[in-house]
Amino acid sequence: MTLKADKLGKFLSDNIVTVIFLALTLVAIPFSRLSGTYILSNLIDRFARSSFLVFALILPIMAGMGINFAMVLGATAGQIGLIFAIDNNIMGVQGLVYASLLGMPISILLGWFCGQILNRARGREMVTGFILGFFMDGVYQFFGLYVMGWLIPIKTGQVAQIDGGGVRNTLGLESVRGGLDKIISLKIGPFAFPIVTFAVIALLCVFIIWFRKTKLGQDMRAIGQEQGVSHSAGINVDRTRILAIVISTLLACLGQIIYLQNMGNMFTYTSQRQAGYFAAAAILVGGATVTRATIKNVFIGVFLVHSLYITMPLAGKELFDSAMIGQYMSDFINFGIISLALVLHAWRNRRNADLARAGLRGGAALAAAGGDK
Amino acid sequence: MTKRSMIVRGALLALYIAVGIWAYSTGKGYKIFVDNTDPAVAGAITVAIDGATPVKVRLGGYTGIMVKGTGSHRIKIMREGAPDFIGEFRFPPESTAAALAVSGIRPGSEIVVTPVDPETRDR
Amino acid sequence: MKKGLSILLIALVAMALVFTGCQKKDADATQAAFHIGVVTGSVSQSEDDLRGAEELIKLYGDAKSGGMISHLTYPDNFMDQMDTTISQILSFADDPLCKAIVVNQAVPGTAEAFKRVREKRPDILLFAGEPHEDPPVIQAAADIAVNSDFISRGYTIIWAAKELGAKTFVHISFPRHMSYETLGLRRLIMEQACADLGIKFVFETAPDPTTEVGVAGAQQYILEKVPQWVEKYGKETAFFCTNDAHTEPLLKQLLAFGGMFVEADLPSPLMGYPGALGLDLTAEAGDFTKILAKVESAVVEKGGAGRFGTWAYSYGFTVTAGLGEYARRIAAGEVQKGDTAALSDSFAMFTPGAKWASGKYINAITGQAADNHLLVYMDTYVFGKGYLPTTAQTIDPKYYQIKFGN
Amino acid sequence: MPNETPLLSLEGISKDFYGNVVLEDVTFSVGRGQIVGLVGENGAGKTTLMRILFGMPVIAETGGFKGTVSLDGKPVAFKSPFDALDAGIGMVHQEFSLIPGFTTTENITLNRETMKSNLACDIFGSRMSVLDRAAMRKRASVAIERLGVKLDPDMLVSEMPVGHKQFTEIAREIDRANVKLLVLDEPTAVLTESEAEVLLASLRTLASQGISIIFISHRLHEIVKVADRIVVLRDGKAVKDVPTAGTTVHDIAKWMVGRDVQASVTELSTCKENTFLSVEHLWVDMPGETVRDVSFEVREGEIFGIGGLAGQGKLGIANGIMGLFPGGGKVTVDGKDIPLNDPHGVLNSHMASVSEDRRGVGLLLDETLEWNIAFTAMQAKGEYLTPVLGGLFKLRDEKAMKKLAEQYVKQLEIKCTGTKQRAMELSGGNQQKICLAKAFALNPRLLFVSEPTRGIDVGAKAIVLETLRTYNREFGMTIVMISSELEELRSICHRIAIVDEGKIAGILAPTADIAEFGLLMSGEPDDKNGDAA
Repeated sequence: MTLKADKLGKFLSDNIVTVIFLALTLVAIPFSRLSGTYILSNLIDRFARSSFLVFALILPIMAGMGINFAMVLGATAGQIGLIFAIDNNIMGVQGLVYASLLGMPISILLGWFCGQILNRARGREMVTGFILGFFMDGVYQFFGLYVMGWLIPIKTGQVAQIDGGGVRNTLGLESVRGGLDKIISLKIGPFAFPIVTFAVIALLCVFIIWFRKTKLGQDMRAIGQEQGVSHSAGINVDRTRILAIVISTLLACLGQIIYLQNMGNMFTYTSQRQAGYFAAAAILVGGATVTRATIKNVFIGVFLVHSLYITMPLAGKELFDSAMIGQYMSDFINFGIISLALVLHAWRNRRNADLARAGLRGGAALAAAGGDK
Repeated sequence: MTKRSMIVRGALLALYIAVGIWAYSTGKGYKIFVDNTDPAVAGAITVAIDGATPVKVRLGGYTGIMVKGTGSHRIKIMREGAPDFIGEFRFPPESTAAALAVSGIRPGSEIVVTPVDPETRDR
Repeated sequence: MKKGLSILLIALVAMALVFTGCQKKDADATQAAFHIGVVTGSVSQSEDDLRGAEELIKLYGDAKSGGMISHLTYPDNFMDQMDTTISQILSFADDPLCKAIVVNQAVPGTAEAFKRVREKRPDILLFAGEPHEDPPVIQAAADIAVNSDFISRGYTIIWAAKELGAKTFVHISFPRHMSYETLGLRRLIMEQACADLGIKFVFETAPDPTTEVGVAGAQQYILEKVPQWVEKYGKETAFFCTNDAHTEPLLKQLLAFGGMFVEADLPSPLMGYPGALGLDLTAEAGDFTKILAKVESAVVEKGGAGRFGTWAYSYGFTVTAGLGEYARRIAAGEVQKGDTAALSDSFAMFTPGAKWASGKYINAITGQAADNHLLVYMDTYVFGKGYLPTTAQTIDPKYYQIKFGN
Repeated sequence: MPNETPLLSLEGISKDFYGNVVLEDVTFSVGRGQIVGLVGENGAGKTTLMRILFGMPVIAETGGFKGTVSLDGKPVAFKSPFDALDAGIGMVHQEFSLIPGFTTTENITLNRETMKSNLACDIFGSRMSVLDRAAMRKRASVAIERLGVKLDPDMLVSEMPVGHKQFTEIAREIDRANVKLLVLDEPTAVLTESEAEVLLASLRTLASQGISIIFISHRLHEIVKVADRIVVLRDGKAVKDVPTAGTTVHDIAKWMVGRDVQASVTELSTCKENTFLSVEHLWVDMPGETVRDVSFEVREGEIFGIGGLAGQGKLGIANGIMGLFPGGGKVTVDGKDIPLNDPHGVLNSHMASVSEDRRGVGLLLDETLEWNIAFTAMQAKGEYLTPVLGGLFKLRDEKAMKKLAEQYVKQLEIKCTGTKQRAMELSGGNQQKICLAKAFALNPRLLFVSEPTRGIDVGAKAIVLETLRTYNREFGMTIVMISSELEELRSICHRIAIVDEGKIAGILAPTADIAEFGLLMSGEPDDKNGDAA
């Protein structure tokens, strides 16, 4: 009996973020008064939109670098690719392929740069990545507002600012909108399944499963657990960490392109910022920790976070009679969950240290037991 | 680096470039300005190119529609009280925009597409 | 264990979905014939827009309790959360009774949301107030988009200034604003109108409050500069600024040192005046007739009669309420979609005493007019004098031909 | 065997770190299939010797070494540990270098995995190969078999008993294709006795397969049991190099600790009979100095010494009682229970401590001597503070602080330019005196002193020890002194406890035979347990 309770307790404490989120969602769904079909069809759409981005976080977590907030760099690369695709007026799926081909080398370069920095900031990867994201904002704005337009001429009026200097604040992605989603869109009842997007996501899952089996994947797992040991075993720790970040950045680049083709609209200078927060929230809600993440975490996380995003504003309106409060609640939950997960991570580390310490108590525990009898 | 891996890497690079060229050449968008200035027909027409969402063109006006790639395109013209017209046309090579005058279209005849400068028309 | 969690999770959510599906039907019993979805900013983002929605609820009832209006807000940081904006708007499409959606202001994401609504429910009317997205984008998505008429007002503000007796017109702005199509073009029109009406046009630069100077620094600059400007250009000078933060210190100094003010960039009795006059309007919140009366008496007291103007009603408030009313009239079959006179009429319903006029949006580059993009403006109210017949003026078409930028 | 070329020979190895001689002309050799036991106290030079053998970069960075290392008769000079591994020398560390979330197999084959190549390798290099888990498992099984132990190749290291971890490490070394020599550094330190037995047996098995082993341990009976030859290092010299046959544990212990200098036993104060400090079942989680289960009693007015090798937990005892590291158990001072894990509460119990980490914990390096001396008293007891505005807040009483500092500067002969000098500008010995002054300023009845003479010169050492003695004699202060220097303890303490593996191995009188201390430090079962004083 106690064993069972213990097990449940451990299960709950290990999955507390997921459980809290599930509970919130279950409360929010009936209050939102939204129909099941609406929520589901929206979920399908959002799933296709954002799960690729979340996958970008798996490898750095595996390599012990925590949540890669610097994936914003990859998203930026994807947006640069898209800017060129729009400016050159490449339409449909070809436009997306074109954007990817341009974005990938940029993201590899940025990822390599980011990896170098993170290697110099060991143990503080997450906050460094965060700051790198802000830094990248500046570089990207310089690129978008100065380099584009003055050094690289913009061809299309739709891309250029009115005064000709740089890229517009908002970029309509009409020509590539749904470029991937709508190649084959399977209609089942009220639901539309973007088959090709799902296929791409499935392919990525297969890649990640395969990658875990490779030597590089094994090395990442090793350095993720014990950098010192891996180093003394001859694994090039620095290089492996850089590779993890490079792949993550590359995936973020592709993920952002998939995301934006679904959104159909791009805020040239701010869209990339959201990528990091959302992906982090999703993977943490899915039950990942900053040291462990699986494909399953991604799926559960995307599913739950979006369920809440869809229902919370309306549920808030229903509960507090104010649409604003629901809106604030989603914001609050979004960032709250990241904080909670990070705090829990620290707490878990301490608990594990406590457990390990319990093993030292040999004599004292015996004495205590003896005293009881 | 072994010879084999050099070949494979070379092939990959070639593929990369080839895909880029493919995306550029088949994905490049061109603008077709559909003019509805047919004195014989009074009223608006609805035009759909390559199965895209139909667009309404009012009488005396024109609408710009994006098409993907040069090559041949299908056009469907619908107007009230008349049978739908379905035809094909080729986009004039080496131009970025072209005008298609609905007035010139008669069943069976070739569709006339003339290159134009996009800057003088609606973007 | 893990697998169990996933299955449990999915099962629970599925149950919840089924549950809501059932509940839905019970709630429909006492509904109005149709619903209008209204999306505005929150109180902190744009209060007037939200008050307009509350006015509609007051008139037609909340859909939750059997009325007609269901109101939602878009996120405060809408630039970062386009996702949420889209799903807020899209959620109305889930309501089978929904016949129209009004979004004011149509923040980025509105066009995309409208496209998605249209894919699901082509029967829903989609109205966008004060769109942030590029005109061609929102024109393609919305049934009607409404902007404040920056082109016509380029002429009417100058006209009104002349009516007030101004000899000089000072336009205060900064480069960032001047790069915006709407603001930059209006300046060119104003310059032209000044030349035509015999008024001297002056452009003065003030700091951009979004730079490191900050709002406080920008306002300080205005406070210090206005007395000098009044001295330089004389008291028969009308001032105009493009930035909201500049408005309050400008009004304050003009009331103290002389000078004129036709109307603000986003005119409302609440724009600048309460702060400049130190008025407490909590008792009058939401009632524009009372607000106007209180502001008017304060302006007259300071000697500003006949020299200071505004729009008597909030633009944001009227657009939300007016578009809602217009949507209701169309959905109820009272008027036809595309009847611009009915639109002006709907707007005027919320602004007793003032008339509205609308023109079509004209593409600045091609000169083509858009059928479904309307630019609206209303009569200017001059404190101590009453309404000017602004909307009755005919505007020379040449002003619409002025082009901006390259 | 003696006629063949030895597998490894070390000749005339000398090494100094900036003039501080650590190894002096060490010469010995290891034959094929031979097990050599290497023993010595902490600081005897074992670690440095192994670093030289493995070509650790730190050696080259500090000026290299003298002498030659030859493998198979040929002189070698490894530039990095990886060179040594390539040459067939494997090292098994005291701390496990294993990946906890990996299985036995994954750890044994770590970074030497069997791989299957694929197309991706041609593009991105060999690291894209897929691991051949079946082949890896087979290799691991072979290595385990060679060791002659039972290990589950699929078990996660984090779930293994410690013994299995140790075997996994050894298996990893012998999985190397050309392994000739294994160096095992304290492999049995964390093992239970029965696990250690199995390990020793498997070492013999490996030796019979022709693998040479250097076995470093302070468990002398294990050395005697398993080694063919024994090399004893003391103070950087190889003092003995003898075959095991005919050597007893007692002999080795004597060689290991015995120094030429005779401890100068001075006259001790007489202490009272009542128990002043009693510690029961204390455990302390101090990294590197874990205390597992320690019980002892100290009488009032006694100087109680605690000695033992580094890392065995002697430092953890003081830090645990003072509440600086998490711990548990029962501690009473003068009949009153002391709250653990509460550094502030402890200071109110007439106790003070002088930390071994002088520069880190002990001193406020940037502050004046006055500040440093008065600081703890001020924080803990609110002394040297004058209430202002009816006690609303308090100001430092600078005058009283200066007076206090001047008193101790004089008393302890602290060499400084004045009481306003900053602590960091003093020499190590004088800093140590400041630490003592700081503790004395609390007027404690019980004082813990950890490593009071570490890193200070001989003169300062004498003054520090004399100060302790004086305070003990004249104020009846009870002192618990923790030190790695056995002579020092023997010269000042009434009784000396030796800590081994987080437990008290035994308590001896300072006059006891030096070999007995050595035996206790080596964790040898001792029949003379109990109070010898």
